[in-house]
Amino acid sequence: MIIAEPKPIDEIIDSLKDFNRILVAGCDGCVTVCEAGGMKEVEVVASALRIYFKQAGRAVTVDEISLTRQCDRPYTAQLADKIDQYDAVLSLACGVGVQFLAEDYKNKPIFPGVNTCFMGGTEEKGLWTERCQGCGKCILANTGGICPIARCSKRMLNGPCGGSSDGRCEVNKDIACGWHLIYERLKELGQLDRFETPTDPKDWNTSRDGGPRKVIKEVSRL
Amino acid sequence: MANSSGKKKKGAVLVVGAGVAGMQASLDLASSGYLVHLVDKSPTIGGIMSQLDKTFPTNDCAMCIISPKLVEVGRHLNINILPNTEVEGLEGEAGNFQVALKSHPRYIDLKACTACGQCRQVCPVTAVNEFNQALDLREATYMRYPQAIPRGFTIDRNVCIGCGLCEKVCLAEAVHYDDTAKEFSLDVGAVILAPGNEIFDPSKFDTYNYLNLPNVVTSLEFERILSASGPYRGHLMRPYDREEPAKIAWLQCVGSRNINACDNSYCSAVCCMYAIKEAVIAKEHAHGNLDTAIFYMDMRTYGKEFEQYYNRAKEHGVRFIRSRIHSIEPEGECDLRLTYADEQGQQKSEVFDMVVLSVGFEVGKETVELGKRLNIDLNRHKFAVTDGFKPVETSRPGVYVCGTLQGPKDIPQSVMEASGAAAGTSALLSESRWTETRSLQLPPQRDVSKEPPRIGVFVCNCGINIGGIVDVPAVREYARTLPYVVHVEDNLFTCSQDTQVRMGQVIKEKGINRMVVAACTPLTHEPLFRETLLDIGLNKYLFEMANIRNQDSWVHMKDRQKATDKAKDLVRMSVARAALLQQLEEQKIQIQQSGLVIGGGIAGMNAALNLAQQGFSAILVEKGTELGGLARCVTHTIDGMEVQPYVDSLIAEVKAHPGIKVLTESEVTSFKGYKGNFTTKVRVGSSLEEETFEHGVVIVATGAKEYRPKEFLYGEHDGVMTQMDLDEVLRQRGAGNGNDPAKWNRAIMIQCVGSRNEENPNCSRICCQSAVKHALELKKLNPAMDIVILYRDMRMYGLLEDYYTEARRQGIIFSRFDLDDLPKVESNGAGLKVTFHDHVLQRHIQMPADAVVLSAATLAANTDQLATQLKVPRNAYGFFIEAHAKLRPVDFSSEGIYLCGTAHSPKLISESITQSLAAASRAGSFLAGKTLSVGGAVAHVDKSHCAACLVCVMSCPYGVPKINDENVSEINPALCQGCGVCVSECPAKAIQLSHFEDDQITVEVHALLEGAV
Amino acid sequence: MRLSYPTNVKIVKLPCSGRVDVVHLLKAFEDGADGVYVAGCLEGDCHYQVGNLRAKKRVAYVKDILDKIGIGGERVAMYNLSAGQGPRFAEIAREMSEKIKQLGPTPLRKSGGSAKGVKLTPGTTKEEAA
Amino acid sequence: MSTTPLYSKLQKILAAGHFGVTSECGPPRSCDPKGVEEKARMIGDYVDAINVTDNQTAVVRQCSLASCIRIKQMGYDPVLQMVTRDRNRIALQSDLLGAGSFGINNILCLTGDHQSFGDHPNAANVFDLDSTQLVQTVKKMRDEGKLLSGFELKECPQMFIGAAENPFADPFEIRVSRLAKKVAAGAQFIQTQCIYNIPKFKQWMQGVVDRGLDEKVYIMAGMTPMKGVGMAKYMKNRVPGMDVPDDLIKRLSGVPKEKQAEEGIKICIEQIQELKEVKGVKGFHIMAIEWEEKVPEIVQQAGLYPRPKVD
Repeated sequence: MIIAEPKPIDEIIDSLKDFNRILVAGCDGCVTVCEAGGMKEVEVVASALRIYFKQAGRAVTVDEISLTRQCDRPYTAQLADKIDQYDAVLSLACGVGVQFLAEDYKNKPIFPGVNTCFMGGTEEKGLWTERCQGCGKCILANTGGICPIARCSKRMLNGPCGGSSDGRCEVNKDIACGWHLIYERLKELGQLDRFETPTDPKDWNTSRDGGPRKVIKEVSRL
Repeated sequence: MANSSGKKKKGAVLVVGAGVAGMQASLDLASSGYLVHLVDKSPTIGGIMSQLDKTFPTNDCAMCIISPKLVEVGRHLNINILPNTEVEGLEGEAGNFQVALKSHPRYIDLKACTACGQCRQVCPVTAVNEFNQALDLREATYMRYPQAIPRGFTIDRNVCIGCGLCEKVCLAEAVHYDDTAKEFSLDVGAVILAPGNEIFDPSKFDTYNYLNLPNVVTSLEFERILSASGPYRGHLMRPYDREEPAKIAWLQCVGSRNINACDNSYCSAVCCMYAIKEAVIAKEHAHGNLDTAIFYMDMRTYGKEFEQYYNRAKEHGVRFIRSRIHSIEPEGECDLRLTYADEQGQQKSEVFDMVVLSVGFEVGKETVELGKRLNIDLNRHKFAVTDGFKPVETSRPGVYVCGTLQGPKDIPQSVMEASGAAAGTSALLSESRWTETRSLQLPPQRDVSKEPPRIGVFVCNCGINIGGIVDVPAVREYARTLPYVVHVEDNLFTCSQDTQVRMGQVIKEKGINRMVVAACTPLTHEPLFRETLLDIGLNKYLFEMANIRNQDSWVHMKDRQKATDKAKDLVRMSVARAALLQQLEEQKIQIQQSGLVIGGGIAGMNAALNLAQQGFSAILVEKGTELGGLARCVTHTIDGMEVQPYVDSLIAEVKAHPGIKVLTESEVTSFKGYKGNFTTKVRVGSSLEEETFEHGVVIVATGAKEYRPKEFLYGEHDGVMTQMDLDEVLRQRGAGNGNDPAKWNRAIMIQCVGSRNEENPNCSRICCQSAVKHALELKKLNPAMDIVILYRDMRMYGLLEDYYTEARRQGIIFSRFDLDDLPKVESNGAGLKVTFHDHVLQRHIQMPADAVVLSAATLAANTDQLATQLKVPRNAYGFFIEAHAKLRPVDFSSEGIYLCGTAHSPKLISESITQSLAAASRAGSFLAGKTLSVGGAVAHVDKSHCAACLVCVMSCPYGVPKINDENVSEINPALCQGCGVCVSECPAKAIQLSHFEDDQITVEVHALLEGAV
Repeated sequence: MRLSYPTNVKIVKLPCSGRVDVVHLLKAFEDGADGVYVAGCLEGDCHYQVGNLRAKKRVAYVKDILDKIGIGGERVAMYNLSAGQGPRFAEIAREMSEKIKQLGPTPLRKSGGSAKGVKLTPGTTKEEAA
Repeated sequence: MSTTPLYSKLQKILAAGHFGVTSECGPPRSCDPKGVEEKARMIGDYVDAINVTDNQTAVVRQCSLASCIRIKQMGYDPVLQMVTRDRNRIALQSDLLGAGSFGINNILCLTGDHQSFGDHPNAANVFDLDSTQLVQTVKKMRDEGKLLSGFELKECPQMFIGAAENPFADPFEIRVSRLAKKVAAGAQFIQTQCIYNIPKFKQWMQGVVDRGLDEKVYIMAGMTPMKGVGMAKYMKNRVPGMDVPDDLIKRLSGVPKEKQAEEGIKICIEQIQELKEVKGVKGFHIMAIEWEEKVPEIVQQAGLYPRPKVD
């Protein structure tokens, strides 16, 4: 899923301080699961904003809502009958949701309430880690199911570098060396022979480096 | 089955003594369908445990953990508490006893007393407060401690001057100076004796100078000193100058182990642990670095994980000095000089600020008299005589015993015995289950869910407790102005019986559908008012209490106006919340009337047999080909009981009982469901056939095994054997086979092999007695034989001490060794030689030996698979972990699953039997309910908003939420404990806790702060 | 034990401090509370095993928010005590009241601000929700 | 390995069977032209080639290529160090073409330290290629005369291709495979990480020899003299992938502070002497960090002076 984290409330206040009618809009998708932008966070952020505005002597309306997904138009459309009552929307969805709202409601300022971080999974309660950078051309088949692009700090395709020790990355002891993991896994799978073949330079065209991407599945198109 | 006189057995039980054992026995029996008369000579229940500060080994606050039990006993419909009462005589036989009782006057009528405390406030008399061990004072009109049950005062007429003040202020008219003793009799089917012990009085001995030196205190006094509710409010101080001591010594075995001529000869079984606990807790209390030293003979930390507690204490800097004290002499104004000889016989002395005497147990004179009146046998130490295979039965059929009257013991052992005694009783009287119990007959509930709120507010004066401070009429009139309020009134005592009746009428007449009582604490009174609602057909959740007494009038006495304002605030909050309260349905679920017992050793068989005798069916699953377990390797117990004939008869009885299905060579292959309704698949026999069983409870009795030593030439030399091997050698000799121990010139035993070391820090509890048992037997075989027992601490706890004394009398040599200087065993061709350090001679000694017997550890059986299937926890050493080490020793924290025997920790056969009966009692009292009420104030999921994010699954401390087939979270109301953690974690706000929903909480806050901004 | 403490302390009863939600604490400040504290069982003694530890983290979270929005994190606190510690309860009540007195009334009170809001669902309009 | 054409002086010395000697100089953190010149002059006659670091430890310095050109123009042989952290394949190939145009003919291909260690931790990194792929790229340009895109070059860079290897990094058991991979990619010489743990290095070399890799690639042992016990401890605890045995720290702490530097040099020389005897060691790469003035002394006392002449 997309992993995000709540923006500091002072940063949110800074972006909203000039508005009088604000809607805080959560998303029931990924950001709910990573505890960054679901209904719970909507309530927290909205309450904090109201406290702030009250102590600032302002009469501001801060309403709360959460949409099924902010990355699908039928759901973003659910704001259509409400949006006129607001000067600004704080979206707690990932960057996709914020942009969908911005595209759908052209004359409304939409502000992000979370920092969208990466594609990852839940390691334990309150801890999420990155697994994929969406390079558009998956190489996991060759690397024991562990992605060196997402998990090696230097994105090496022929790792590990000489800096790791005890299986930890040179950048930070909290980071497992991705190539150490790959090595262990290939050993487990009896595929260590793959380890000695140099991997050629990668074609990054399918990644972000190729510009904003789109996926078309012809059979699915109507 | 009727008894010999042909009469049907009575479904009522008398429990004598309302300490922790008596309470546990009462709760088990009352829930099992028997009417319990719980008698205690004191005005309150709770016993000694209520006086303790913290309890080992969990360091739980004793009052915190006992007070829910007190409340449960106090509220139980089928427990009739008879305080201030003594048993005068017992006639009849098992199943049909007539008990003669005498109630001493209390001078305060418990039915009328509301425990408001006005009487105490005005009492001019001061008397010694026994509860605080005479370290402070109380009034003549008193309650033993604030949480006391029954909730009512007592007048101590020994000190009362009869001034009449309390009678005057008591608006409930509960004070009766002319109260007299009452004699009456009860018919019961069985009796359980749990009168407890007394604490040894150290003033008998000059050695301790207890009466003359104020800073010499008993351990119970020290408990009160440490207690937050004690005389010093939990500040560590010594009595003489109320200064914080910097150095405290504990003296062990005061009154135990025959230290002085007229001490008791037995070990009191608990003092080593409580002394360590007190030292550790005192260190926590101290502001500086408190120096603590424990003077002891043997450190007897033999219970489950006690040894680790001992080790941690050493790490915390508690000093342990193996020595006996000669004397305590005053030093300076109030310090104390201890003179003692160390292990090498060197005379030493050290000055302490304070000395704690670790006093032991003894059976009180009154208890001895009671025993005589009830015609039960007491042994030479005055403890009740029991049979090792029937550890909770006294010499008189139908009279059971538990707790310290049976022998000195700690709380968990007492609790187990209490449940064990209840199991015996329940089996005896099962034909009369539910015949004498009371139950509530309630009208059907009116559905108010569609009605707008109509709130009735009842404001209590509580005599003058509230009305004397708070302007109650003003509060009442204020309540009238609040939204949805349709009726207000104030009462002198809202909780009095007549008020309850009238409230019911008003509620009906005015169509009230939410009730608010502004009075005292819901902790004591909510059940009562909820009952009032139930009586008139309203759901009990439509009730809210504003605590304007404990949270207002009592604590803001000095400012009446502010107290009145606060009362209004509290009422406004409660009314606002009441308007949002919803009626909650509790569903009844049928409980399968059977239990699955896993493990066919002594524990499992006893558990299964007792369940069956209670009238439930049992499925006994044994992995091996035969029943019997580890007991098959024991010939007799230390007290000479033959084990094999017992096991044979037990097996025969189990197999013959129609209620028990025995499955040998069988294993659990899958397990699912929840308390009351489990489904288990068992692979039966050598075939791969699986049988499925539906059952309501599970009892785990998977046993343990003896450690196979890797040390001391075990397995390399024939002369080296474990205690269990020796048992076999002795048995074979009986059959005329093999190595004849009678021909040995010298046998050397080594203790703690595989125990109390780095690999296994636990004490195995039973090996000291195995060694002494076999040593005595060898001595009998060949009185000329030299027997040396090399030990670290001889842990002959409780009455086992007698055998230790006997062994020494017979010339068996005991020599101590340290972990860092283990004995050495070498082979000498056919013979063996053992080298060890002698502490008295202070040098190493080498001795030849014909046999070296290793007291090998008792280790947990392999239960990896079972633990995973049942999802029950085990400790690092593979023993199962009970729900609470102190008060729930046979329950797992997952309800409906129980444990017993050596699967819990190493223990003696008699202790295993006790625990297996206890497990059967706990299981039986659950099954006896037949149905289970679930729901109420539990969490529920709004499926449409659930993101299946697993946050609830991860955060629930009980592992209840599951993602179901519909891919949303599902919380089983039968398992939910209602803590609300998941509700406050749910990122989608898809979970709410009934009765504590977000809006029900925030509306209170909102009402409180109305108009603040 | 009847030990007096300031009248301005009022208790909202919950089954466990683990039921305390970040939102509950914030709403109290939104409604104009000068201070809020959570009283949970002693650490390690939670009747529901971990509720008080969760509450502790939530209180810390709210502290951070209050600091950032100009209310001040010291207005919220977590205390742990057992049911047997009556004197400690009174002491805490006094301690917290004293602290709040020193801080003065919540800045919301004198500001004259009146921020408000409702919760909408995608199907309802604001009027319906209100 | 002698069948390939000989591109540089260093390669020729190694191919002739002599111990090769290289050292390095780090360019200054300014436009000052003198820094590199002075260092090169100090060591130039004592080594066969001078490595120029490429923004080492991710700290911005004068560019490696410019410094290499300067050294080349002074008449010494530079080894162009190139990291893939800061430039993509377009920039890297462009620099290689530029280097080729100046006759620079030694390259050391590196991935580079992570930018979080340097003076611009907020920078974006590139890592379009890694070190092994850079080796492949140079080889392709040199041997096939093609850019990665396949574009044919009229003039190709004539490079003696080197790579780095750390015999001590974890997991140890893959270190020989890692080397094999770089050799397969086209590495002709290897400059190792600083060696202090001689037994472990020998163990690695044994693995290299067992695989016959010493016949395919010149292994130059990396040597860095310790200035004192403080530096030894720092290297042990702070520098990623460094293996400093306690014995060495003990030996340094055993001498007075003012004598420790001298002791460090002595140790370094002893170790070179010892490593000369190890099969497969073909030369030494002496990295005297900000202590270049000691290089002549080390080279002389280790019996590696004078340097052989080749044409």
